[in-house]
Formats: sequence, C-alpha cells, structure tokens
Amino acid sequence: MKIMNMVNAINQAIDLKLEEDPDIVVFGEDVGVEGGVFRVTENLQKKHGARRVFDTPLAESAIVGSAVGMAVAGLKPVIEMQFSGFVYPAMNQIISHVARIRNRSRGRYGAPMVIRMPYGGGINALEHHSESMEALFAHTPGLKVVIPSTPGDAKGLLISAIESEDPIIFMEPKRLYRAIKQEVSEDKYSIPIGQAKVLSHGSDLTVVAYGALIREVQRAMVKAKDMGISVELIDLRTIYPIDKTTVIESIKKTGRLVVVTEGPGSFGVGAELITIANEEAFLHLEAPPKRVSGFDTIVPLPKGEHHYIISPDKILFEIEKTVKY
Amino acid sequence: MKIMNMVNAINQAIDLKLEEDPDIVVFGEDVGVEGGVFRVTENLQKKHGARRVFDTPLAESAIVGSAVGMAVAGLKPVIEMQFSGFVYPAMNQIISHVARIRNRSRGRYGAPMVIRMPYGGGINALEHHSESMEALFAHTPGLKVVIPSTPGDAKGLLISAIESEDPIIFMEPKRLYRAIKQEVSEDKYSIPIGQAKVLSHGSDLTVVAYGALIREVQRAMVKAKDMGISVELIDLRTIYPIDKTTVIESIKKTGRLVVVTEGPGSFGVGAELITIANEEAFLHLEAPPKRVSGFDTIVPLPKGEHHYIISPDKILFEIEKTVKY
Amino acid sequence: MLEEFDSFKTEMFQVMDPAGNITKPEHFPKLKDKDIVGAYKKMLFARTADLMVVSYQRQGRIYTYPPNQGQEAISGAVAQIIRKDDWLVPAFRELGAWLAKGASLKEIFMYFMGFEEGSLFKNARNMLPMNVPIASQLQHATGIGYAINYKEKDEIVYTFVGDGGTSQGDFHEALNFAAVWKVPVIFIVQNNQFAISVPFKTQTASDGIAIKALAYGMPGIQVDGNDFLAMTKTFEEASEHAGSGKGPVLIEAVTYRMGAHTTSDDPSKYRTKEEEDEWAAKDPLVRLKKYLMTQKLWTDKEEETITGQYKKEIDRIFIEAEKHTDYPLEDVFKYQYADLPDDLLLQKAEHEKFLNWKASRK
Amino acid sequence: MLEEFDSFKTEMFQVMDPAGNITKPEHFPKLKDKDIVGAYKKMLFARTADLMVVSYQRQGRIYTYPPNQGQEAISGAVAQIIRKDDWLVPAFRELGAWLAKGASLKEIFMYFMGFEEGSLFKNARNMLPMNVPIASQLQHATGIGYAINYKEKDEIVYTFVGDGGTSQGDFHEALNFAAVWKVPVIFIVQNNQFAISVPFKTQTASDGIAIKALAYGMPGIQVDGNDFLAMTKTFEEASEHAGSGKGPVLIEAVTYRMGAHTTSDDPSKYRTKEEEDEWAAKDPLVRLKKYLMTQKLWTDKEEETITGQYKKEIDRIFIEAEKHTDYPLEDVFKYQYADLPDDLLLQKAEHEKFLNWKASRK
Ligand SMILES: Cc1ncc(C[n+]2csc(CCOP(=O)(O)OP(=O)(O)O)c2C)c(N)n1
Ligand SMILES: Cc1ncc(C[n+]2csc(CCOP(=O)(O)OP(=O)(O)O)c2C)c(N)n1
Ligand SMILES: [Mg+2]
Ligand SMILES: [Mg+2]
Repeated sequence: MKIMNMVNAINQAIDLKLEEDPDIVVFGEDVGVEGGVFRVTENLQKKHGARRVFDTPLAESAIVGSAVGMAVAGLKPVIEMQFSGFVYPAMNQIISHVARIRNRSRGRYGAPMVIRMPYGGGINALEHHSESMEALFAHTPGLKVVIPSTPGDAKGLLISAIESEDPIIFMEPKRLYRAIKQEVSEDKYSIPIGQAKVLSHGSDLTVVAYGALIREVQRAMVKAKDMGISVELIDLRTIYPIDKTTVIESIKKTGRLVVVTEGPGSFGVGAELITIANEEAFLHLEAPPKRVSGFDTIVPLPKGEHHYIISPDKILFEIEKTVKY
Repeated sequence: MKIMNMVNAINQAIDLKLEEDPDIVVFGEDVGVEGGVFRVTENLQKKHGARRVFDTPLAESAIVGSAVGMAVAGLKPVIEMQFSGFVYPAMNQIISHVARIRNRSRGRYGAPMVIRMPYGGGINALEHHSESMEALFAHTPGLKVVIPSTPGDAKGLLISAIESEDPIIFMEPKRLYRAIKQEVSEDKYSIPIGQAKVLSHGSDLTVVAYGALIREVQRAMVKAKDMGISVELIDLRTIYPIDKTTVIESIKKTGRLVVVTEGPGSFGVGAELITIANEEAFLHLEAPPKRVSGFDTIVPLPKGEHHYIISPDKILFEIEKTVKY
Repeated sequence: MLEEFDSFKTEMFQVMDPAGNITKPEHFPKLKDKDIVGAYKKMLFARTADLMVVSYQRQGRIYTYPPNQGQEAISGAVAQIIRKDDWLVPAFRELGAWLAKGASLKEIFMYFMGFEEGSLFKNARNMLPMNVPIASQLQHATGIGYAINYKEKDEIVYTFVGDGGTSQGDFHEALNFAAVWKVPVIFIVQNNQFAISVPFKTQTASDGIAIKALAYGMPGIQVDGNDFLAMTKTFEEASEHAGSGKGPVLIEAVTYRMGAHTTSDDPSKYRTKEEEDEWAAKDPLVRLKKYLMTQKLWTDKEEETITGQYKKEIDRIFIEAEKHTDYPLEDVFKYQYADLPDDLLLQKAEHEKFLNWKASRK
Repeated sequence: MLEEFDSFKTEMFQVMDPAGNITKPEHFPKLKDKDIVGAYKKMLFARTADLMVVSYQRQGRIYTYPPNQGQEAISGAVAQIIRKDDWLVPAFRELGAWLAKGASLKEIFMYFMGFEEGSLFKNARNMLPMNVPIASQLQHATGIGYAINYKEKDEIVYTFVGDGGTSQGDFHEALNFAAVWKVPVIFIVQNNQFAISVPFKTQTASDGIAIKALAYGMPGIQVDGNDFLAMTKTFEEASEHAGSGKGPVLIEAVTYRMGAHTTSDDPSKYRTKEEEDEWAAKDPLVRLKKYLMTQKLWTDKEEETITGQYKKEIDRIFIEAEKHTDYPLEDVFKYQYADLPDDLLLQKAEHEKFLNWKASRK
C-alpha cells in the first residue's frame, strides 16, 4: 500500500498495463515529454519509450481517428483529450467510428480503447476547461462511460477500462486530481465497469452522485446527520451502463432519491436516473425524486463559478426538502 | 392555401424569408445548383442568386464555423447539414461557438442561425442516414431544438427559427418529407418556438411525441380508441426549451404519461419528460410514466430497421400497459 | 518517377493516351501481357457488375448504390499491386479494389440490400468495411500505418477518398499525422470532378490535389486516373516508397464519374452532355481495350463471350444474395458491445414481450 | 514581394537582421521615423504589461495567462496596419493587436481575473473575444470575410493562430473555404516553435507553414516574426492583396515564445537553455531598439523613463481591475440566450430560494 493521489493512481494503472501488455500505446497532446499538463503520464515516456508513449500534433479528431486504426490493427490505445472541453473536434470519430465499428463489421473489427479526459469545474480555469458533458457520451450507443471519485477507484477502474474489449470514455474529475490522498495497493487490481458502490448506508434517502461531487455530498451528509437524516450514498462510478440493481435496491429501501450531477441538468444523467427510478421502483417513491445539477448554462468563468458549482449546502437543501416532502 | 408536402413548405418558408430579408444566406453541400439531395432548397439559387444560395466545399465544420463568422458580421445563415448523421464534424463549432458566443461576448455578438438537418429512420438508407440524436443538442446550453411534424408546422416554425435571435437546430423528419400533404397558407406566418400543441384531447393518458412519430402515435390511437382508451396527444414541436406548461397540464388531467421518441432511449428526451413529470406532477401520476424509444443501439441497416423503428403496435402495447397499470 | 512528376509539376502523369498509344514507354509498369489481359478482364467484370447493379436498383431489388463507371482503372491498378497482407481502407466507390482484396460480390450485394453482414468480407484479409462519413476513414488508415510500423510488419495501407473528401478536416489531419509518423500509407484521391453536384472548382482553389502533399511534406503525384498503365506504374513506385520506410504518398487520380453519384442522383441537373461526352471518349476500359487490340491481345469476340459469362455469373450471385432475407432481432444487439450491458438484453426481452403480445392479438 | 518570397521559396523574408541592420532596404515598409518609434513604444508597453501579469499571477492576483514575450513584433506590426473597421479574430497570444483594436488593458486583466465582462472590449470595433478551442476561430474569420464581400465593405479580417493550430482540421477547412470564396482574410500563424511542450517538428513534416498555402491556392509567405519591419512590410502587401479582391493570404511569422506557455507551464521540461539563449539574441524588441539607436531615434535613458511610466500606469490599471469583484447570479443566465427560456428563469429562482434558505440558517 502506498499513499497516492488520483494523478499517481492513474499514472500507476497505465504504467502497470504498459509493462504487462506490449500492445498498449499512450498518446495525445503533451502526454509524452511533458507527461501531460496535469502530469498524469509523467515519466511514462522515459520508462516505456517514445514509440509507446508519445506526443501527437494538435488535432483531437486524428488522435481518436488514428487510435481507431491502431485498435483495428491490434494495438490498444490509451489516449488523452487534454480537457473534456476539447473533445468535440473528435466527436465524429467517437460517435461514427469508435462507437460503431464493431457493429458495422459484425464483430470482426473492434475499437477497444480508453479515451481519458479530465472534466469538471472548480479549478479557476479559462473557458472550456470546466465542462461536465458526460451525458453526451452516455447517450451514444456503443460507448461505456466511467468516472472515478477516489484514487483507489481510479486505478482499479482504469485497469478494467484498459482491459475492456469495448471503448471506454474515462472522465477524470480534475478537481480531485491532487485533492484526495489515500492508501492504494501498488499491485494490479481491477474494479468492474458497470458496478456502483454504496459508500454509506442509510435509511431516509438515497443520494446518487459520482466524480468530484461525491466529496460534496459527503460534506452535506455531515450536516444532514446532525439534522437526523440518514443518507444512503451511492457512487455511480459507471455512467453507462448504469448499475440499476444497486440504485434500485437502495431506492426501494429509502423511498427517496436525490441525484447530484455537475453538468447542465436538462437531458442529463439526473433525468436518466429519475426515469429508472420510475420504471423500476415507482410504487416505492415517497417523494418526487430530485436532480441537483448545474444550470442549463455555460459554466461561468472563475469569478462566477461559485454560482454554478454544486455546494454541500445546496445538496443539503435538496436533501432536506426531499426528506420533508 | 395550397396543398404542400413538408419539402414544399420548408422551401417556401426559406423563399419568403429570402425575399424579405437581404441578410439571409443559405448554404451547405449541394443546396445550390442541385437544390439539396432532398430538393428542399430547389430553385432558390435560381431565384435569389448564387451569392445568397450556394454550395460549399464538403466540410461540415467550416459550414457551421463560417456561419458563425457571418452571423457575427450581420448576416443570417440558414444552413444545411445533408443528414443529421453528418453533423458530428461540426460539433465543436456548434457546442463551443454557436451555443456560446453570445454568452462569451456578454451579448455583444451572437450567432443567430438556423442549422437545418434531415433526421430519423424509415427511408431504407445507408449507415449514418437514419439517426435521431436530438438529445445531444437539447443537452447543450445555448441551443434551441425544433422538430416539426407537419408541413404547416414546418413552415411556421422555420419562419420563427429564421427570425430568432438565438441559434436553432431545426431537425426535419425526412421520412415525412413527401409522405404528408396538407393545405398550407402561402402567406408568411409563424409558430412560436417553445410551444407544444395538443393534437387530440383525451382523458386516460397523455402521449408526448414529435416529428415522424406523431403519425405512428395517431395510428396507434385509432386502435386505442377501439379499445376504449382516450389518449391526449401532444406534439412537442420544440425539444428545447420544452413547453412544460402544456405537458404538465395534460399529465395532471390524465395521470398517465407515455413518451415516444425515435432515438436511443437512455439519456434521451423521454427521460427528460418523465423527470419533468416527476418534478411538476408527482402526486398526479397514477402509473409509472413510460418511454417508448429506439434501443440503445445503432439504427440497423434497412433489412433490420423494422426491429428498431417504433411501430404503432408497439406504442399501443405501451399505452395499454400504462392505462391498465 | 515520383520526383519527375512531383506535386510542383502541373503535368499529369500518363503512360498511354486516350487512343491507347504508349506515350511514355520508359514508365511502362512491370506487367506481362497476360497480367494486362487479366487486369482488363477484372475491370470488365467490375464494369459489368456495376451496370447491372444500377439496373437491379431500378427494379427495386437493391437500395442506393454508388456507381463506379469510368473510375475502374484506379481500382484495377490497385488490384495489381495490393498484397494479401496489405490493408484496404475503403471509401465507397472502389468496387474493383474490394474484389481484389477478396470481398465477394455476394457480400457487396448484401450490403447494398441492407445487411450489415455484407460488411463481413469473410475471405478478405485486412480490409475495413465501406466508410460513409466522408474522409474519416483516412485517419484509420494512418492509425493502421502506425501499428504496422510498431509491429514491424511488411504491410502497406491503401486508402481511398474522393475529391470532395479532401476538403474535410479529417483529410488534413490524417495526412499530417501520417507524414509526421512516416507511416506506410498510400492515400488515393479519386478526383472524379464532382462531389455529388459540386464541381471540383467549388471544392478548392488549389491547382489540383496532388499539390496538397506539400502541406504535409510527403510526395504527391497527379496521375491520369483513366490510364490503367500509369496508375499501375504509380502504385508500383508508391508502394516501393511507402514499403521502404519513407512514409506516405498522396496520389491524385484524375478521372470522371460517368454515372450518377448514387442511384438516387440525376447528374443532368448539374453537368452538361458535352462534358459527359468528352469524358466518355477517355473511358478507361475503352482505352485499355484499344491498347490490347493493337497488341493483338484481345478481340471484340472475346469481349462479347466473356461479358455474357460475367452477366450470367453476376446475376446468379445476385439472386443468391437475394435469398438472404433473415435478420433476427438478436442481430440488432449482438455486435454493439463485446461485453453487452444487461440493459440491452432487457431491451431485447421487452421487445420480445411486445412481439408475443402482438402475435397473440392476431 | 509576395511573389518574390512566395511559399515555394525556402528563404524567410527579413528586412532587418538581429543586429538591427537593414539588409533589404528595397523592402522597407512605408513608415516614418516617428511611426517606428511609436510602434516600438507600443511593443515596449505590451512587453512591460506582459511581464507584470506574469508576476501578478505569481502573487495569486490573476489566473492563468499566456505570455507574449518574444512575439511582440507580430502584433506590433498588425497594430500599424489594422484599421478601425478591420476585424480582429484573436487566438490568445497577441496582446499588442488587441490593444491596437481598442481593447483596454483593464478589460484584458478582468478577463484573466475570471470575468466574462473582460471580453466586452467596449471601445474595440470589430474584434471578437479571445478564442480557446485551438484553430476554430479561423472559420469565423472566413465567415466574416464572406460577409464583408457580401455587403461590399472595405474591411479586412486579421486572424491569429499558433503553429500547433495548423494541425487542426479547422485550419484546413477555414483556409480552403477562404480561398474558394476569395475572402479578404489575412491568416497569421505565429510559429513560436512550440505548442505547449510539443516542438514544431512533431507538429508537421512540411517545410514550414507558409508552404501550406499551396494546398489552398493562396499566397503564403514565411517572415521573420521577430523583425518588426519585415512583418509590417508583409502586412502592407497582404492587406493590399486581400483588400483588392484577390482573396486571402497566409503569413507564417517565425518567432519564439520566450516565456512559458502559460503561467502554469514549466518550459525547462521540454527545451534547453541553449535554445532559449539563441532566441533571446533575436529578441524583437532588442532588435528594433538597436535599429532605433543606430538611427539616433531612441536612448536607454528614454527607455528607462518610459518603462517606469508604463509600470506605474499598468499597476494602476491592474488595481482598478482588481476592484471589480461583483458577479451577480443574474449574469450567469443573462447572456445565454437572446430570448431566455422560462426554464432558466426558474432555475435562477430556485437557486435564489436556496440562497435565502442558506442565509436564514446562518
Ligand atoms: C461527413 C459527410 N458529409 C456528407 C456526406 C454526404 N455525401 C455522401 S457522398 C458525398 C459527396 C462525396 O464526394 P467525393 O468525396 O468527391 O466522392 P465521390 O462521391 O465523388 O466518389 C456527400 C456530400 C457524407 N457521406 N459524409
Ligand atoms: C481544441 C483544443 N485542444 C487543446 C487545447 C489545449 N491547448 C491550449 S494552448 C495549446 C497549444 C497551442 O499551441 P499553438 O497553436 O502553437 O499556440 P501557442 O500556444 O504556441 O501560441 C493547447 C494544446 C485547446 N485549447 N483547444
Ligand atoms: Mg468526387
Ligand atoms: Mg506555438
């Protein structure tokens, strides 16, 4: 065991897999020499060579598009979009090919790859550096979408992602990169994709969240506890496919649901979870399930970001309303 | 009044606006000389000249990106993506600029434009020609998303879209282009964006749909009526912003909701409507609101498309289940 | 030859003129007489199949199809050069190249009849399915090229795109990455003068497409795409270049789409009869046939006989393809993921419940 | 001159060598002595502000900022040529050009302090906000160019991008459309040798960037970007070309980013001290100063005095900008749509309810 932050944990996951599997290649803008603008791939080029860990020209579409070709020809690309706000030039390659080539070729060719990208707000960044648009990928057939909330999960989930035969959108809550430290095993281990985790058991209400907002919910829970509210907190971890079993079991127990997500609320992940609650646990719902989310606006620049970002208080506010309903 | 199909109606809307407003320009792949692969812009170049109605090189990103520049400099672009399945190369321009430039510049520059695109299945097309991914746009702050279901609505909504100061994603159900004929006024008239329409009043259940599926719901309703089920049918018409008032009023009356959409169900428009129903009419819900949608898969090629496309029977099946719940 | 006709030159590389005369004997490709006859037969087969599909389509027996007529020499030349392990990354208008890689006509028919199974190409090694989103396939070619270098394999990637496709950002990025990475990829632009209705002059203001190679620091060459011998010579040299670690090559094959863009298109809306006639005179099959007849390697009689045989064979295959009608519900889900989410199984099960309900109501 | 140094040539256009000697008097721009002094002062002002922002950033008084040091001659030359009605479509590293268009330093500070209001540029006519998604702005420039032609206006668009940006598909498409449409756009590539940590040789295998103009059929020229006189002369001719209906021009300004990519970057990770020193010797300000001093137009004394004044002024403006702290909730919603959906008003109202609840619990 070793104390690691999320950057260390992700770095180690990639490192272990690079050691183990000669077909893995790691590339993107500034991931090689520099080791990534967040230093997530630091030292990997030094250790594994520039044929396996390398910088590309500045073009997201070709990063993803050439990864498709590599995957088809037997390599396993683990690529980085420098920020999730810069993935859009690659949208055509992702939606039209990464997500479809297996289906198109009736299973003959696949495009297993991991597309890593830091996402989310809270770091006082320039425009386009704070978005949480995971719902776009979750809605696209053929992709799986994973978001860890701790160093330990990040490592185990990323190892699963790299070993998956399906393409994985792996979104990293950049706000947590160095904010949380934790004992993490240095061995190789994996956490299955598609499994949520119950972080705290409770009886009054279920909160579903993921990524950077887990910590905010936990902060809210301290106060909720003082108010005598017992919250069951579920870390979704995989956004698609959703672990309905875990979520529904909890809702059936508590009868109440609050979903906390960072991006725009409308047509977002909250709506999906609330719909699942309706489909699978309608008669158990004792209060309207509630989504707490970003506004349907662009994330403001740093000086306005506090308005947008979900605070523990806001979560508490909604928890209280839902419990009191 | 004149008998028109949707192609005629859209053509006339553009024609009328071109006549009225010298700042309107119409462009895209094959929209000029050829008049569009569906002939939607037929004769417009002949009538208004090649400076105003013209063909571009084959590049969706630059079609949208240059439209942003034109809009900033005072023109009003009405552009076409040849099929909605080919809009993805333009996703960066749409998400990062069309939807954001007004906010970024604090209202100084906007990008009012209409991005037209035929969408949806049912025409025995090649891959990428049958998608319904409206939820991607609806989830993106800064856009409005309009989908007409009749020639008359198409004309009135498109005129509103062209006159809007906000960018509008205007998705045309290609399956209906020539399938429905209707008396349509030859005058200029407009239908407000953001207003749904109650197509049939009923008391047992609310069905919300839009675009090509309205007709399928209506077919299902013939049989539902025989079964003694009274359906209230709402044509959403605008996917964002949703006309909550109309939808909620109806749900409060009927207590039951079925949403019918063509694209992948998960993280789709159905989930949003069901969530709205929970948020605004929770205590009125007498049965779990239900989404009927495409599978979370790629639309199959023509020979498998019947599995995917929503049939009147499937709608009826869900209506019956929901009413009997 | 790549240097002699490099992208600075405005002279188009040609070995044989439209009358079938060899104008540049020094650039005659390494082909024996029987190879040329064989190649001609393949092109004739492709032409015959192509014309027949168009008429099947008119009979409503197959869906939209993009005709190749007029462009056969390009695929025909690739067919001479491409090896079993080489990769083919198609666009959608290079029938002869697909057949050369081992795609069967039956599969191709099935694809255009609306079956994904038609993309399986069971006997074709290293060939991707057709690619509809214009120019996006070029990046796959670049990536495959990277994998070839990485795995130190002796393989070359041949990839196709149209003149319209060169306007896409993906074209630019694919070629740029390819040159930076020095991958063994041959980018073949079939400049057939139109992207649906849009003429080449609306597509770009550059002096042809080969010159665009300079933007990437790779060799580029403009070739008469209706000259089978020039095309073959070009692929000989390009494969030599790419295969010896020198990196990618851009080939502009100047040609003409004699037919419609697809079976749903009407070219008379956007081009003149005169232009069509002018290009008909440069028909790549007619040209090669003239050469073969001058060389006494071919006769009208042979052509007639063999065309008859081809027609029968093609029709037989088409009818066989038509027999395939089965598309089980399962196939909608099966290939979406390697590890299928339960959700999708559930969606299938729910749909089956509906089907049972429906059946029970009949 | 555009022909003499066109993109086929490998010779970089230069008027003044690093020692400040005029090497090509025949290409001296149309500038009077006082213009050159004025331009030098503007560059000095930009340099001073730039360095001060970097130190404010270290003090935690402003967020991430992209330093301009070393690249001032390019914006400085644009400043000489750009007219009130001309358009400026920025990337994010051309401070001098923004100031020339009328953007105030206070606004610029506010932007980097995290206020969208800093993008308003109240007194700047026809200037867009800074653009973060690399190269996407070039397409806006092309579109504005189309509008200028459409409305028959006498305006030119100046737009900036980095060497890294030339790899993006949007670069390709923007230039291709611009040339086909013959729009009055001047595309300025600041080739500062790096895209964050990625050196130019990893960016493209082509022989510089100017040569890429050939792919679009437009003139392209490679200029010494640290030579203010060469840059000015280039813009004189490019604006003449673009303004007279001949279409766009591509200018590659060869320069060096002497500072970090942004204040969060550490260049020592990816480049050598030797390289930095080599380029320091070509510093555009030093070079122009040498010229001015040889001409007896400038003294160290003057420089010292004026730099002192600039520092005071800049600090005053910075402190003024710091006073701006207000970001009302309303401003998150207000500019999202021209016609704001009720939904957003509701979201705002709900949030206000929460704020009241929170206040009431204090
Ligand atoms: C990204 C994208 N945009 C639009 C289309 C629609 N489309 C299909 S073929 C075509 C024209 C292609 O022209 P070209 O590249 O010259 O190839 P050709 O058809 O002439 O062989 C267009 C616009 C598409 N398939 N993909
Ligand atoms: C589409 C996109 N991808 C990635 C980034 C992150 N990024 C910001 S600046 C930069 C490098 C830009 O290099 P260059 O174009 O040479 O401009 P310079 O910074 O050298 O002025 C990168 C990769 C971005 N802003 N946009
Ligand atoms: Mg073509
Ligand atoms: Mg740079």
